[in-house]
Amino acid sequence: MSIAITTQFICFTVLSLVVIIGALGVVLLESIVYSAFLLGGVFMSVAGLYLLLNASFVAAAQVLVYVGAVNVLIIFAIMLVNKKEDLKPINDIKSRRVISTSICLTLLSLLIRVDLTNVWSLSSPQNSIGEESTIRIGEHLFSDYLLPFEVASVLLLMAMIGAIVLARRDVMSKDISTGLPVDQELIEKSSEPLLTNKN
Amino acid sequence: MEYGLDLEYSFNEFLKGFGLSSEIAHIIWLPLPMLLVLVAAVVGVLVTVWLERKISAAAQQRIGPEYAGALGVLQPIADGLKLLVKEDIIPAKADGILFTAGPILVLVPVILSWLIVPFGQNLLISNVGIGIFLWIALSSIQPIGLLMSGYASNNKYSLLGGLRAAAQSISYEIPLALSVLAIVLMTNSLSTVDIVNQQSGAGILSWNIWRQPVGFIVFWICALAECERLPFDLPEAEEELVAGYQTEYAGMKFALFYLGSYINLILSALLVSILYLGGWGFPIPVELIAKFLNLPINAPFIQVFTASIGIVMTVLKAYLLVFIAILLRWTTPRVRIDQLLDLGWKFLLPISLANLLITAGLKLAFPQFFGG
Amino acid sequence: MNNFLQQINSYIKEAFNAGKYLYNGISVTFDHLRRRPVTVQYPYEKLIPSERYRGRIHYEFDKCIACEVCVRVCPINLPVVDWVMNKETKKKELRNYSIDFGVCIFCGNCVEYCPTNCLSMTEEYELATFDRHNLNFDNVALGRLPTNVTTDPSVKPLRELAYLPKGVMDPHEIPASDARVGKLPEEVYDWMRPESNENKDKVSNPNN
Amino acid sequence: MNLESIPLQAFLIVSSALFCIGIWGLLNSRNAVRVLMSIELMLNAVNINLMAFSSYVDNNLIQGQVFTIFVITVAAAEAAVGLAILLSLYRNRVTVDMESFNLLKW
Repeated sequence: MSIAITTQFICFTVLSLVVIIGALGVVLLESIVYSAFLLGGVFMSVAGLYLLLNASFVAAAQVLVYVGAVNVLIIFAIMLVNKKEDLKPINDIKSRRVISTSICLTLLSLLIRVDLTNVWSLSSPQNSIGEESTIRIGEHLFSDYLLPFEVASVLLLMAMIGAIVLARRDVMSKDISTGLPVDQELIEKSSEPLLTNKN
Repeated sequence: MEYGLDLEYSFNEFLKGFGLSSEIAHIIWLPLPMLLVLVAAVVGVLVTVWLERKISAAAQQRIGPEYAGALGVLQPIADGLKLLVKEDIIPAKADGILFTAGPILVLVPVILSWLIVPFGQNLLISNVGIGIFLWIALSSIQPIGLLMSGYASNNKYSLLGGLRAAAQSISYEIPLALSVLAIVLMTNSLSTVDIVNQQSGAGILSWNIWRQPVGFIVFWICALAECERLPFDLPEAEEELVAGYQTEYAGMKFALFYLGSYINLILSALLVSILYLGGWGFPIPVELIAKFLNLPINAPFIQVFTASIGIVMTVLKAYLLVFIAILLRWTTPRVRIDQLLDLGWKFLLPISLANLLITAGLKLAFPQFFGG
Repeated sequence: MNNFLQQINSYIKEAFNAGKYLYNGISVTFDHLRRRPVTVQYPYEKLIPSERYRGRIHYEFDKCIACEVCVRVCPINLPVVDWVMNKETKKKELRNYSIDFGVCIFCGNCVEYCPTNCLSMTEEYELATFDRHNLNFDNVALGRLPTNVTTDPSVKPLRELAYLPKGVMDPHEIPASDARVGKLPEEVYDWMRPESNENKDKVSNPNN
Repeated sequence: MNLESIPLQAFLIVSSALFCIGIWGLLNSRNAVRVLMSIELMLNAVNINLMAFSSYVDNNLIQGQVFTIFVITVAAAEAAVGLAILLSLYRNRVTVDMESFNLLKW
C-alpha cells in the first residue's frame, strides 16, 4: 500500500467512526445541548467524507449550510426552549423501545445486505472530473436542472417568509391557553430605524 | 506570469540531495505548510497587537508600551507569556468539555482559512479550486464555538455574548458572501490566485476596488463585523456584558480567543487586499518598470524583484487596512444590537444584492472590463 | 412612485452622510496621531501640583483650640475633635484629632474657616493604601509634612502645561529657573499695587 | 485523489447505519428538537449515498452532487420552518415533549 492509500483509509475510518458514534450520541445523550454540538461534529465529518469523494464544493456547501446555518439554528432553538421539565412517564415505553430498535436493526441489516450483495456498475476512475466539479455543477444547475433550481429558490423564499410568520410573536391577539389578550406593547416596541427617511 | 517559485518542488529536491526518497520527502513536507501558516499567523498577531497598542496610544496622545524592548516591540510576547503561565481556571459550575472545546473551535477554522491566502504566484499553501468559498465555509464554523463557550461558561453575560456573536456572525455572512460572489462573477473562478491574476493587468488601475467600490465597502464593513472589531464589538461590549463570551475565561483559553480575533482581523485584511486591492500586485505594472529600465521582462533582476515585492505588497496592503481598522476603533461608537441587525439586513443585504445584479449586467455589457 | 423615488433619494443621502461623518471622525483621529504624547511616566516622573492644589490636609496640634469650627463647616462633619474640659483651668484640653481621608471630599472648608490656621492643604495626593481604615489619619499622621515632588531625588518633577514657559510644550528638558508664562502670584500682587514704587522696579515685564 | 482503497460499499454501509440511527432517534426522541436533529441525520445519510454513487458510478456527470446541493437547500428550509413551528408550539404548550402534542390523535 502506498502512503496516499493508507492516508485515505485512515481518514475514511476515522471519519466514519466519528459519524456513527456522533450520530449515536445525538440520539442517545441525555443532554440536548451536547446532542446539538455533536450534531455539528457529525456534519463536519460528513463534509470530510465528501472531501474524500473528490467533492470539495459540496463539502464546503455542507459546512456552510449545515454547520453554519442549520446547526446554529438548532442551538438557538435549544437555548430558546431549554427549560428543565419532567417528562410524563409512559407505561409501555420499554416495549416501544424494543420494537423500534428491532425495526431499525432489521432495516439496517437489510440495507447492508443490499449494499453488499448488489453488483454496482462502477465507472472507470480516469473519467473522474475531480476539481472541475464546481463548473460541472454550475452547468447542471443552469441547463438540465434549471427548473428544480428555480423551484428551490422559490422554496427558500417561502420557507423564509413562513418561518418569520411562524416565529413572530404578535400573530396571536390572545393567549390560546388562557384566553387573555396578549400584551403587544412589550413585544413590538417601535424603534428608530438606523437610516431614517426624513421627509 | 510564472515566477518559478514552487516551494514544494524545491524543498523536495533539496531533501533528495540528502539521499531521501521522494515519498519520505513528501511526508516531511506535509506538516511544514501548516507550521509555516501557524508561524506566519502568530507573527502577524504579534505585530498587529503591537501596532494596535502603539496606534491606539498615538490616537490618544499616549506613549504606549515602551519598556519591553525598543519601542515596546517585545510587549506582545510579554503579554503572551503572561497568558501562557497564568492559572487555567474552569469555573466550578461550568461545563468542562464544552468550555475547553469552545476556544479551539473558534481558533482552528481561522487558522485553516490561511490555507488559501496567496502571498505570491506560488506562495500559498494550497491553491484549492474552491478557494475563497473555503474561507466563507470555514468562517461559518466560528459561531458554533462562540455559542459553545457562551453556553458552557454558565454565566448570563457569557450566554448573551455568545448568542449575540452568533447572530451577528450569521447576519453579516450573507452580504459578505454576496460581495465575494460579485468578484467571483468577474473572475470566473473561486481561486484566490486567479482573482489576483485577473487584477494584474494595469497596476493600480486594474484593481477590483475601481470596479467594485460598493462591494469593497460592504465587504470591509462585514469583515469588521465578523471580526467583532469596534463599531460592531457588541458580543464583548464591556459596558454591558463584562466581556461577553470571554467573561469566564483565563490563561491560555482566553489567549486562544485573543489570538483568534487578531488572526481573523489580519486574515480579513489580507482577503480585502487580495479581493479588491490587487493582492501581491505592485501599483505600477512590472512590465512598465521593465520597460523603463530597458530590461526584458524575464531578466533575473525583474524576476527577483517581482517575487520579493509580492509578499511585501500583500502584507503592506493588509497592514494598511489593519491601520484603518484601528483608527475606526477610536473613531466610531459601538452600535446597538438592533442597529447592528438593521444595518446588516436592511442596508448591506439589499445593497450587496443590487451590486451583484449590476455586476452581472455590466459583465454582459462590457465583458472586456468586467471579466469575460 | 414619486414618493418611493424620494425615499430612495433620502436613503442614499443618509448613507452618503453617514460616510461623510465617518470620514470626518477618522480625520480627527488621524489628526491626533500627529500630536505629541502627554504621557507622564508616573512613578518616575510626577507633575508638580499647582499652587492651590487641595491635597491631604495638614494639621498642627499645638495651634488647635478645639473650637470645632472645622466640624461645623464640614459638609459631612468629618473631623473628630476629642477634647475634655479641664475643670481647674476651665479650658478645653485637646486629646486627639482625626480626619478620615477615605470620606473627605477635599473641599477645603475647614482650612478656610479655621480661626487659628492650624489646618492647611498640602500638595500630597498619593493616598493609596491596602486597607481603607489606614486612611483615617490621627493628629500625628496629620502633622506629618508632605513629601515634596520637587525635593524627592527619585522623582523627576514635571511642570504642568499652564506652568511652562511661553511656546514650550514638552516639560522634560525645562530648567527649574525658567519663568512660566504669565505672572507669578507675588507679581500679580505687586501689579495690583502700582503706587508702591519700590516694588514696581522689580517687576520687569515677566512675559519676556 | 483516486479511491482505490475504499470500496463503494463502505460508504453505503456508513450511510445505512446513519440512516437507521436517524430513524431510531425519530421514533424514540421525546424532545422535539432532537426529532429535528434526527431528520437532519437521515438527510445526511441520504446525501452520503448520493455523493458516493455520484463519485463511483457517475463520476463524469456528477448528477449526485447536484442532487446533494438540492437536498442541502431543502434541508436548510426544513430546519428553519421546523424550528419556527417548534417555537410557536413551545409558546403555546410551554413544553417540547413530543408526547404532549396529541391534539390530532384519535
